[in-house]
Amino acid sequence: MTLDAHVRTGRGTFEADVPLLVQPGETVALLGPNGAGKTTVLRALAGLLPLRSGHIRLNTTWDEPPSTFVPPERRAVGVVFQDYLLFPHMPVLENVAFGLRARGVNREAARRAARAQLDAVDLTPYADARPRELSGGQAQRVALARALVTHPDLLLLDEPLSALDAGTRPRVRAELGRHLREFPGCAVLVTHDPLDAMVLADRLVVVEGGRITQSGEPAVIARKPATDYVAHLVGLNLLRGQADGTAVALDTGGTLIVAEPAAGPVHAAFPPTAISLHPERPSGSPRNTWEVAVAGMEQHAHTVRLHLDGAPSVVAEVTPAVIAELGLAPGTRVWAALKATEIQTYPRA
Amino acid sequence: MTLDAHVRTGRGTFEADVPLLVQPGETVALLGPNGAGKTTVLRALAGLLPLRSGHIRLNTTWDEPPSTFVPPERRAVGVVFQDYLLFPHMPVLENVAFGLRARGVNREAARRAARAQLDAVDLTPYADARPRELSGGQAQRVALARALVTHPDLLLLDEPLSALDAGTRPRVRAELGRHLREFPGCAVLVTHDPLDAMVLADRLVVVEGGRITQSGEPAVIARKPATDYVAHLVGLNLLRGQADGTAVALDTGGTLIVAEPAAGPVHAAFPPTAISLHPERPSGSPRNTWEVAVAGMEQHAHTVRLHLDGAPSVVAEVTPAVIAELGLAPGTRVWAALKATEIQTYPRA
Amino acid sequence: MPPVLVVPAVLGLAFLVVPLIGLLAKAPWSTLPQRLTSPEVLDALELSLVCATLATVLCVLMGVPLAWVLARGDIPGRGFIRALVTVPLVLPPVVGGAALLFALGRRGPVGQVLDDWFGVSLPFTTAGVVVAEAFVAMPFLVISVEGALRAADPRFEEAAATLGASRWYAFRRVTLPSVAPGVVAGTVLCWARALGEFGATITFAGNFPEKTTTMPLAVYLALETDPEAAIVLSVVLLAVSVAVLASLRERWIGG
Amino acid sequence: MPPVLVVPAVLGLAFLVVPLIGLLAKAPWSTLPQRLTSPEVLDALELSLVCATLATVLCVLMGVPLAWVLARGDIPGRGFIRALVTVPLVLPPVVGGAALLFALGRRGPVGQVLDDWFGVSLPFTTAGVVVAEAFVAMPFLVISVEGALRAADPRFEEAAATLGASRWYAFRRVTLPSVAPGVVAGTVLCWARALGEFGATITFAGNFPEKTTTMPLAVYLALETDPEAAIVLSVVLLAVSVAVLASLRERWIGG
Amino acid sequence: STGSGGTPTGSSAPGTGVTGTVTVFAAASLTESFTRIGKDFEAANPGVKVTFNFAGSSALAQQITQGAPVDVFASAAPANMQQVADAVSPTAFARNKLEIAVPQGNPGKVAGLKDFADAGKKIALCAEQVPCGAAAKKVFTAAGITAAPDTLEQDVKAALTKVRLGEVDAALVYRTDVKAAGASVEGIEFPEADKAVNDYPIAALKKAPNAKGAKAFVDYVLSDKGKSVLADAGFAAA
Ligand SMILES: Nc1ncnc2c1ncn2[C@@H]1O[C@H](COP(=O)(O)OP(=O)(O)OP(=O)(O)O)[C@@H](O)[C@H]1O
Ligand SMILES: Nc1ncnc2c1ncn2[C@@H]1O[C@H](COP(=O)(O)OP(=O)(O)OP(=O)(O)O)[C@@H](O)[C@H]1O
Ligand code: MOO
Ligand SMILES: [Mg+2]
Ligand SMILES: [Mg+2]
Repeated sequence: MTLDAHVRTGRGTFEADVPLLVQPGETVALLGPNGAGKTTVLRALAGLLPLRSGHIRLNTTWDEPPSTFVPPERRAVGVVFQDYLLFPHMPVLENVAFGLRARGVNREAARRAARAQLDAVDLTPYADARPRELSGGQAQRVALARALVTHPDLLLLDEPLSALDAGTRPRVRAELGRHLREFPGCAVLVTHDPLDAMVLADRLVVVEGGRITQSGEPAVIARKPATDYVAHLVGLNLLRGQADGTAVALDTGGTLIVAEPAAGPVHAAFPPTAISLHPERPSGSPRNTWEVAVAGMEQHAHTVRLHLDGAPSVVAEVTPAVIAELGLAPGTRVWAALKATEIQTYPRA
Repeated sequence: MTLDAHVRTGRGTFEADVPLLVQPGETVALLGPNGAGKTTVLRALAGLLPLRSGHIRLNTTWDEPPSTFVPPERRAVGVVFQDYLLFPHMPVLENVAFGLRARGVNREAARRAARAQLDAVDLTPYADARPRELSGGQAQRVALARALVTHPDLLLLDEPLSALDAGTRPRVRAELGRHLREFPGCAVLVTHDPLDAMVLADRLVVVEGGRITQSGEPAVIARKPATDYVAHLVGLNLLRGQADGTAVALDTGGTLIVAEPAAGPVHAAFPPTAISLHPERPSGSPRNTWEVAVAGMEQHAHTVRLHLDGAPSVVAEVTPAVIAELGLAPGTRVWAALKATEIQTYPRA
Repeated sequence: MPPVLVVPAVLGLAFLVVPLIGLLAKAPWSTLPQRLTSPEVLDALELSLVCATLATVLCVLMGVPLAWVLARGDIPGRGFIRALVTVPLVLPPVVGGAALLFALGRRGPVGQVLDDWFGVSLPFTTAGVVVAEAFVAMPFLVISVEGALRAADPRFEEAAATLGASRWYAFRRVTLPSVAPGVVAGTVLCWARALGEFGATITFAGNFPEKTTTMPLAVYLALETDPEAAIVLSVVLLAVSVAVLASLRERWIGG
Repeated sequence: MPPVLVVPAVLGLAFLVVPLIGLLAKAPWSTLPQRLTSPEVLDALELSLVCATLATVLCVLMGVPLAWVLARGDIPGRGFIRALVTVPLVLPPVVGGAALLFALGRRGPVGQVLDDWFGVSLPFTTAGVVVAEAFVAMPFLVISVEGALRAADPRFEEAAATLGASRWYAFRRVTLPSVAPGVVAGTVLCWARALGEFGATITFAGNFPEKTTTMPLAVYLALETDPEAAIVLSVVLLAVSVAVLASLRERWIGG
Repeated sequence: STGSGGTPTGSSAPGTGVTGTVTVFAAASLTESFTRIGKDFEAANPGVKVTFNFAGSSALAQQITQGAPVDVFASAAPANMQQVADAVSPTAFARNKLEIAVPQGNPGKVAGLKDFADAGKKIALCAEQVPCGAAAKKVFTAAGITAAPDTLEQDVKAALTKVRLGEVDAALVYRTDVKAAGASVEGIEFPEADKAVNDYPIAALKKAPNAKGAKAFVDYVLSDKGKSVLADAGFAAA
């Protein structure tokens, strides 16, 4: 059930040429500036835009011009559209149940499943509302529920969380994350939010101007962003570990103290700017201090990115002045400090 | 040209009761969870949803049931809708020129102004495209240009930046900020992004369940969030100052070193988690260290918010463990440290 | 509301309504009740309503799919097919009736097949009335439904397809409800046209009381002999159709 | 494409086309060329095209605003007004023509006013043909445009209003273009119906060559004595209307 | 054989042996008179039912040509009868002649046929293609008048309607029509009318499903009882 695609297609004068390989159970995040072609790729995968050349295979061949083209309804896909596209004349519950009904599930069972899914996005009270009676954020959550309820082989999510408020977003993100981890298919997620990308996806693919400019695991990309756009976008440290209360034992060694207690496998994320560097072990509020060695330095516009080896290895962002003051050079050993409150944790598989 | 409104209206079973006073030149950000009534309030102000009671006045009375109701086309408003609502059958340039043409500006002048506005949102090459040929983010920028081009007395922006990518967003945000500062009317901005809110708005109004739960200047709200939702949402320190290179002389005293050089009046923003506290002046990377006195403490779920008096006065967020270790209590004097790279600066008026 | 729209709208309404008032003014109101209850009138009225409704059902069953194929299908010569569909509109109804006789009459190629194989003979039967009315009325349905389909956003059908809906399922559950107002409008046009149909009916189905004499035929005959009666019959036809349309449409559209 | 849609669509198309083929089969093709070039045929054809087009223009000017008021206006008794608009559809055309005479004829109240004030007399004139055709055809336009307007998303009009567009400006620049397919469909229906109109025309405007004898009138009279000539005339009418519709519609809709 | 050939549908009338349904296609101008004759015929032949199809003579002729199952055809003009190949010895059963019809009070001050040449008057005639128009043409030829009509109507009733409504000052219609129109129309007789007398032929059809019934009905129309009904309607005897 691997998605093996080489999307070569276009709309108008725009052309996309994006190879994609998504393993079963894997989630790939597609990132890129406006108009980069992310939605175009998703439409091609869904079967809404035929390829010009290349191929899309998942179990069988879905699209391979000129011989094969499987229409969308015979691809096991679920799509969350950027503008939701809820059916305006159906109540919310019917919208969510639609995919099941279309696949022949009986009305009662479909409604039951739809209700459960609505519950997961906190919209149970809106089951009987019409889409035009929903707020923007509510509509987006319905669209998400509608795509998830059929458990498709390939999930395509076009900015599924963009309209959600800051309070709802972590909850829905966690629910989406749980869903993505549990389900055995492939998922492709378009997002502008680096945190969504890093937390939800196993791998990032950065698209610019219809071409892939970088791809890889979030941590790897964050450490070696190929372009300024990527650096800006994925400038997060993302570590895996096992939480036990406020202590997270990291898979790569070391322990982080975090503010919110958790249990079990988690992601711990913090921006490179959160790491401060000290010549000696600092005292004071930072709960986490550990010794690191400078492994590499990159000059950016006004800042310097430091790759620091230690337990854990992290990326830090500092001003050039710091480099001079602390005399940093590859190999220099310094103390890293990181406040517990700077670290966000998210449950993982 | 003050907007004096008391919006009492509803849609279906939902009821909103939101008093709003916006001074000329002022921008108010409306924040709140999904379904809180933000769009509802904007629709009432635009004249798309009549009041049930209350009033809306700007220069003259716009709505005051049962006597007065000025229809939308005779209110000098500009609206960016949450789902853009670009006219599908018109090219982008015509969409942007529409408001001017509707107000009787001749075709040539309208096109010229529209072209300039398109330029400001980086979409000049798309002037002749149809809306359905745009990506989501491009469409949103066109919607923004369309609303701004008429220089209305009242600007209503419903999440105008939500679909923009991380690279475009700061540029468009800065352009929007410049526009908002320059124009003499009132602006109401709905957003889920605290940074947009803090940087673009002079005042925040938090709406929950159709009622205002808190309102005030960003810095004040950030210091005293009334609810957990607000605390989570607006947990930013926002300071004003004059930048000269990487040094920002703060209006309230003190100086901050920042990473990106700037000149003139700026906002400097950083999260409370970025402040670390030390018993003695810390050495190391943090470019900014200054002495503060604990003025107050608030226990939140897993963290403690500290109000710190000093130059500048700031809010810090630390774990409860820090309180014990540093023996913090109201009046305690400690050293605050803040990395230059943690501070984001935005130009101001 | 802008006068530039309201003034022509009022003019338009007046243009349609003034002749009706003229008609009502000429109606012999005093003798109306007894004329109304005459069995011929009731028979003709019943026949008209039944046939128009059956014809409309026929048109909806065939016309809506045809409209969909024209609007969405990627078929060659679509413009020509669409124009063909419009033809029965342009055909003077009497000629349309003659054409039906040529094709479906006892001597027509299709009529002979129907007769030989199924023993069905359409001319001069109530079924023939339904066929004649459907022939004349179907283009109205097809063309207005196609117009509505073309104005509808096809992206909802795309969304349905990604949810696993076959084109037929998407058509039933998504497309059709979203163009409901257009379908209702087309159905109303179709029904009304069928109800008022005269020329094709009298030519193809003849004018047999209780079997094929619909209201318009009765009106025509009455015009020959008793113009006042013709006016009464017309007024009855109008009243019934206004009542049916006014009560049904708001309900359909409200749904 | 799903057979459940294609099969009825094909049936529907066959139902409309088979009688036309029957008609074509009966046409006296050998004598067709000389009949075609006869001045009477050309006169009638020209008159038909001119009158149908003028009637359509009249209908569009009054009918589109009327449709808009019905679809968007917040007026009491809308259901009733809408049903009134449908009435001329149901009226047998001959009765419609009589109703026009009652109102606009020499002795009709409006007709007298027109005569006394403006010296205008409609019966037996080409203008009368246009009026009769417009009366019969306008409901088709109104109802299908209203259907399209109801299916259109009113939020675009809201957006236009917030941009300072008066309802009229928004109507012209936003509403109308967005329902263009529906308006085109309605216009086609209206034009075709006007082109094929017989009963109301002959009753209200009479039948005089070069002035009021449109093609359907010529066809009807030819049927009485020379059915082959009637078929020829019908075929000409059909060919011209198919040509006009096929060429224009794709262009309008493509626009 | 009286009554012995009865069909299951009903008993037969004594003397005629007629049973079942008789289908009559009759010109629209015969609607009233034939409806009455039909009732009388049914009364005289219990168990027999007469069904009428009233329409324009030419439409009827065409329907018969296309194979309509019909027993009797009564046309308003011999020409239409001739179109029907299998009519069995058509017989004229009534005749009609033209009369000038003017609106009540004669507002156009029409005195006679010569006023039809006055372009200042509004005049309606039947189109030449229909029987009353053909008759009018004969009349004008006989009188040496070039008529100046404003409209050529599709049938005689349409011409009469124009008179009734006062839309025209005069029209040439049948005597029966003037009679049926009652008070709203005044008739003016004129001598040339005799030059164009219109015969109404009736015939049973060769393939009549009910041949006996067809013959009986034709006979009844030609009988005195039939003639008196027709005379009441204003027809002259053939
Ligand atoms: N129907 C169309 N016809 C022509 N060009 C199109 C069409 N749709 C999209 N485009 C163009 O294709 C390019 C890629 O669009 P796409 O929607 O894939 O971008 P995206 O990466 O999803 O951007 P966003 O983040 O803004 O949604 C854009 O430049 C857009 O203008
Ligand atoms: N047409 C309607 N009929 C009935 N209820 C409605 C209608 N429109 C909105 N509502 C309800 O009103 C409430 C407020 O909606 P509103 O759109 O104002 O929320 P919002 O604050 O803009 O949310 P979001 O951030 O998700 O856009 C919601 O609960 C919504 O379900
Ligand atoms: O009785 Mo006719 O056949 O209408 O002239
Ligand atoms: Mg996109
Ligand atoms: Mg909203």
